[in-house]
Amino acid sequence: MAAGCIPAVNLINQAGGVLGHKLECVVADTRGDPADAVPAASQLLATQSNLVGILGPSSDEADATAPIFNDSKMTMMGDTGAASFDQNAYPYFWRLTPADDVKGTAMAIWGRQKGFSHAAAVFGNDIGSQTDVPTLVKAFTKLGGTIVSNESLALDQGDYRTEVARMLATNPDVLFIEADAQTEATFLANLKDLHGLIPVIGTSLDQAMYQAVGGAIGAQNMHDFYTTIRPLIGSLGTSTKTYDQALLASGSQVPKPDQWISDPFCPAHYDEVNLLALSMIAANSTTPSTYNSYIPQVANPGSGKTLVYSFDEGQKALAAGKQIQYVGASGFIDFNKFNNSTTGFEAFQFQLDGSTVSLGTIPIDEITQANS
Amino acid sequence: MSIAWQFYISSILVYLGVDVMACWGLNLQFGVTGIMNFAYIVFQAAGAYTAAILTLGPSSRSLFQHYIGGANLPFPIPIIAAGAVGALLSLVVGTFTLRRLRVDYQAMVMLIVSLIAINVATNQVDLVNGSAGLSLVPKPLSQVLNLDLVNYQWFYVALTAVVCVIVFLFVHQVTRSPLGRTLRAIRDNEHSAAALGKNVTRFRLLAFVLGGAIAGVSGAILVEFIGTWAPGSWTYAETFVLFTAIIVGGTGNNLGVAVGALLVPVVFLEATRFLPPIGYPGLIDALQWVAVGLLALLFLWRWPRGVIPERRRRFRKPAPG
Amino acid sequence: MSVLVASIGFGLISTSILAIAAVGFTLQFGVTNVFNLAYGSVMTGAAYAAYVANQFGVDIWVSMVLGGLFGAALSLLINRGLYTPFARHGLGLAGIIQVTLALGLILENGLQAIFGPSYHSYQMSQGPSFHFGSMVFTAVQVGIMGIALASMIGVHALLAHTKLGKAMRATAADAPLARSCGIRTEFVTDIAWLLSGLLCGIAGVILVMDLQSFTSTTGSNFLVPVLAAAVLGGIGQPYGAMLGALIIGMVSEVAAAVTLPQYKEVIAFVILLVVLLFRPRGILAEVASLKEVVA
Amino acid sequence: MPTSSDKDGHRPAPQLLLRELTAGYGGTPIIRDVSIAVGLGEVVAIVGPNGAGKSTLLKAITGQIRSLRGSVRLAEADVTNMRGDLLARHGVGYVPQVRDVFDTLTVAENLEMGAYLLAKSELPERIHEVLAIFPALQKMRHRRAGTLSGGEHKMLAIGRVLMLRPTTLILDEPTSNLSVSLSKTVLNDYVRRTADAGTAILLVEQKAVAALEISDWAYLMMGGAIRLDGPAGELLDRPDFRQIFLGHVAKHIPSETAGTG
Repeated sequence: MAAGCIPAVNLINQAGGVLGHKLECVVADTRGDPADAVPAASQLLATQSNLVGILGPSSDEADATAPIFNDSKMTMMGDTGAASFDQNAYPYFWRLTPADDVKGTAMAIWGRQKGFSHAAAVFGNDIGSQTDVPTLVKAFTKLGGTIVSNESLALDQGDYRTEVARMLATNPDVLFIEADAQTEATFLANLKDLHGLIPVIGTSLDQAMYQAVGGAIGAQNMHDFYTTIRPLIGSLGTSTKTYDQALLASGSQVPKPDQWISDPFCPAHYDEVNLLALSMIAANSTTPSTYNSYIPQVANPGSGKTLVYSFDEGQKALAAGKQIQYVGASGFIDFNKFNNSTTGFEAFQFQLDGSTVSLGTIPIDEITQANS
Repeated sequence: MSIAWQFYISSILVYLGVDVMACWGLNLQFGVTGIMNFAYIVFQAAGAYTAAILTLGPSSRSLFQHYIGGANLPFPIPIIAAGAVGALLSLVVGTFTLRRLRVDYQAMVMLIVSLIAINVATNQVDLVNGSAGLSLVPKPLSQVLNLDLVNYQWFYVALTAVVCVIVFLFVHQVTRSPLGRTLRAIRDNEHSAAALGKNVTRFRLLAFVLGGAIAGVSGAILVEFIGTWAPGSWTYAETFVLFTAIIVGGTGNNLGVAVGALLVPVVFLEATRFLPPIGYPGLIDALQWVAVGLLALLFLWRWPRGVIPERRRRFRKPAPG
Repeated sequence: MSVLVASIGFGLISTSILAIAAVGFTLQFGVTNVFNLAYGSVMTGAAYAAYVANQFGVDIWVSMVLGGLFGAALSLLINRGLYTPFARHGLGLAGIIQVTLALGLILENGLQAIFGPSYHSYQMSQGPSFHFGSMVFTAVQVGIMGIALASMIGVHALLAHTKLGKAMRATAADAPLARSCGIRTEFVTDIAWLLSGLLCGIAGVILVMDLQSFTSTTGSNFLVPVLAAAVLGGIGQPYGAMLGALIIGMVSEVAAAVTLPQYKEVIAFVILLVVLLFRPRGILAEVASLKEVVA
Repeated sequence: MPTSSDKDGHRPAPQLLLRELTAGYGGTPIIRDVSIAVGLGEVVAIVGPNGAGKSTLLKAITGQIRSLRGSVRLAEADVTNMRGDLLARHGVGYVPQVRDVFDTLTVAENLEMGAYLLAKSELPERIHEVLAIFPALQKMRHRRAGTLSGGEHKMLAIGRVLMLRPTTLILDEPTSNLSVSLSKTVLNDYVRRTADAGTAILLVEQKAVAALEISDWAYLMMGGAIRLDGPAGELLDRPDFRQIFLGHVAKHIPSETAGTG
């Protein structure tokens, strides 16, 4: 998260800050479960008197902390795909992270587009993974494919050989998979040893996942067999370049910044900071209760809007009295009435050095259609 | 005091109340009776899920979470029911595990029970919404009272305090009574207690069930406050924090245990929130567990009877004949 | 049907790893009565030790031996430096269990603090695959099964046919009596911890060789099946631990083949609970029960 | 060198010698100033009622608890507070009252453990010798000790301790849990014969009459101290002994009641 926040803050401060104020990133450790996140959130609110916005927290912590921030009228950029926010009712809660159930549909569409017809769906029984399954199954079937095997995995077992054998017995031509890093790595390693890999469509995104899965099956196999589906990144890429440069320049604050270059979450955090900052300028206020409603104004598409690719561009356009649309390093942003922004997905292939190359996109219209 | 600080402090006070209650319940089982219940957090979770489900409306109305039941019951029924479910589950587990098993076997069986419980809660998604857990649990009486946020927080602190007092009066009564003396006798020497004609298993089970009921209530108080509960928050490490609190405070002593609950889960763990972040995310968390482990070792070595030791009562043998 | 047959083959691999770990656990338990909940973290520690060696270019099988030696040294240190002093200090059985749990948390999180939360893998090849009917094994897995078999035969030979092994069994049965026979029970205890730690370390490394990716919690995630295998057979009974490993390993895999895979471990544990209901000391433990009754 | 005390009270030079031994738990003495001598070839009995401190005395001698004062000597060596395994190296054999064999080991393995300190080459000869004393053990060599009956159990326990060919043998109530006839066999056939072969035997017994019959010398212990001692054969007839000890146990003597108590 620091790898997204710090580059953004550096650029903003270099450009003069927000309405004369310098920004700073402060980390609050939520310790990974809802019960711990509650005091962490309220402590953050209490001890940071100049708090202007929140990035995160993720997964199940969001359910516990969103009401706290919302009731305190503090804008938060959620980092959760949980379906409980699909029809989010908290005005101060926003998310760029795509909903998990939408991701399932995107995986199904990509699988069918590549001509796979007999799919195995193997998902961990963890929080993020299971929400993908119903939409994946529904969409894949609707698009004419067959789910031949649908297994859920107990996490972190010593091996998954029998599960692999069960799956192989159904002769799938593609494997949809999502689980925690250890589980996915072990499952795929077992598959590799028992039979050899088959095409895999997964969501392995972050560094930990890549280390675990890539370490288990090898970089070459990752390249040959593994397609990862992740939120759409704008094809223009101007914002991404700006972000990458800022990230690499922040080496004194972010340890080993280059490891985050291909991480999909960091650009989103970078965008979130820029969105907050630009909406503050648009609202001419750093008070969340004032600027909060300006967020869609600086992000969503609209006729006559000027496209901006960085904070500095946006600030200047706003000063010139223009309406702006911020195009993020993580892609186009378009918030719906539930403050969710889902702009489609993109498929990526891993290169031998761990970086990714885009294979194509799955537009949001197609996803909505397949999901209906 | 600023509103944000009031918010933080009131949250911490609620957590303190929950931890104190949980520690009293565990103390009844472990401190007073000597049962190594490494699955304690499961009973807290059972209470939390019960309270959450009974407070939430029927499952069919929400698209994103699935659970059995959903009853829209008013306060305080969900909390009382949580205690009942904690007790009932303890009765079932205790009946199977407390008979004839040595303390180390019991410890292992409890670890297994907690693994099975987490597995079932995670895999039976229809039961309590699997690993995503339950969320958006309505806060009790919030509609009726119509308080603003901070005042509601203080109301909840008061509510927690009242429940704490009730639980305290209960555990105090139990530990002081002849029943409490019998439980201690069982802990100190099972065989001689048995020789005095006590049905050791039955008394153990009783302590286990009472402790389980308190665990359930503590879970209910917590879930009604934070509004969400997921399997990620009840691993055996969480139970270890409560064990450490009891050891630090004073095993077997209700007052000591309350002090332990203040010192370990609240002061010791909260204090680290104020540290500046170092290293990668999660490093402080890891070091914190190292510190809790060292704290437990330190007390077991240096002050095994805790900050406020249990008063050793002389145990008079019944007069012969 | 072929999945079922295959699952029996997979069960052999699971059993191999479990058996090494469970026999190691039970050896030291028999001699010192410490229910060592830090065992899983010591496995992880050994896995990291082998990882470090492997990173320096040491062959994985040599690294495994180094991991085993690390486990042996760490276990001896733990017993000499922590458990024995605590026991001498007058801490009871329940207190010692908490000491072991505390140590487990310290080790696990200490390893995380050192190596970070990310995943690591060994530099190794799984080698060619061998087919035996519906069963498939990689060369590494065959190696793992070979090591397990060799360990079990080694442990058996030691306990049944050597003076030291018999002295270990004698110490486990009755330490004061063993002492009165002239057996240096402290030395025997050290050997038991070394041996237990060696098996623990080897189990930790081969677990990771089989998983192919690991982190600081990998060993402790594996702890409960190990305890289950040890207890199922009758704790302190090496042959019981082997039997327990066979049952737990086979039941998990076969259960995954014929029922719901996500419950495979649960099914094995339920079997354990049922066994304990009828035989509270495990399958093979009927003789050792005098031990605690007579103080 | 006389190997046994004669009837006149001349006793051989002490092999095991306790001087003013004081010991107890947690700093509180249970036994006080106990002085006892056992010579080679002698059976020396310590008799006394329950709670007299006999078990504590044996624990102090065998290093299971620390003594607070006094000394234990073996021939010329000071073995006060010596660990059990080192005592065995000094030739002390000890048979506890209960848990006197390794239940999980076979009979043969039990005997082997008895000879733990001997070279492997001596083993066959020692086993042969012990089997000559207890031929019944031959048939049960491969049975687990835990499955033996009470008499077989004690036989094995004594057999095990004899494996080392101890110079000093300490027996803690070897006849408890045994029938009257079996007790006699154990005492007469095993204990007495072992002493006659030159071993110093310290025998702690509650069955005073039976014990005194085969002993050379006896000490009466009560309340943690030695109250009187003398040649075993005379002790039973001494009025002070009858008054102090047997008066406690039973009103009528010397019937076998005291012996089977």
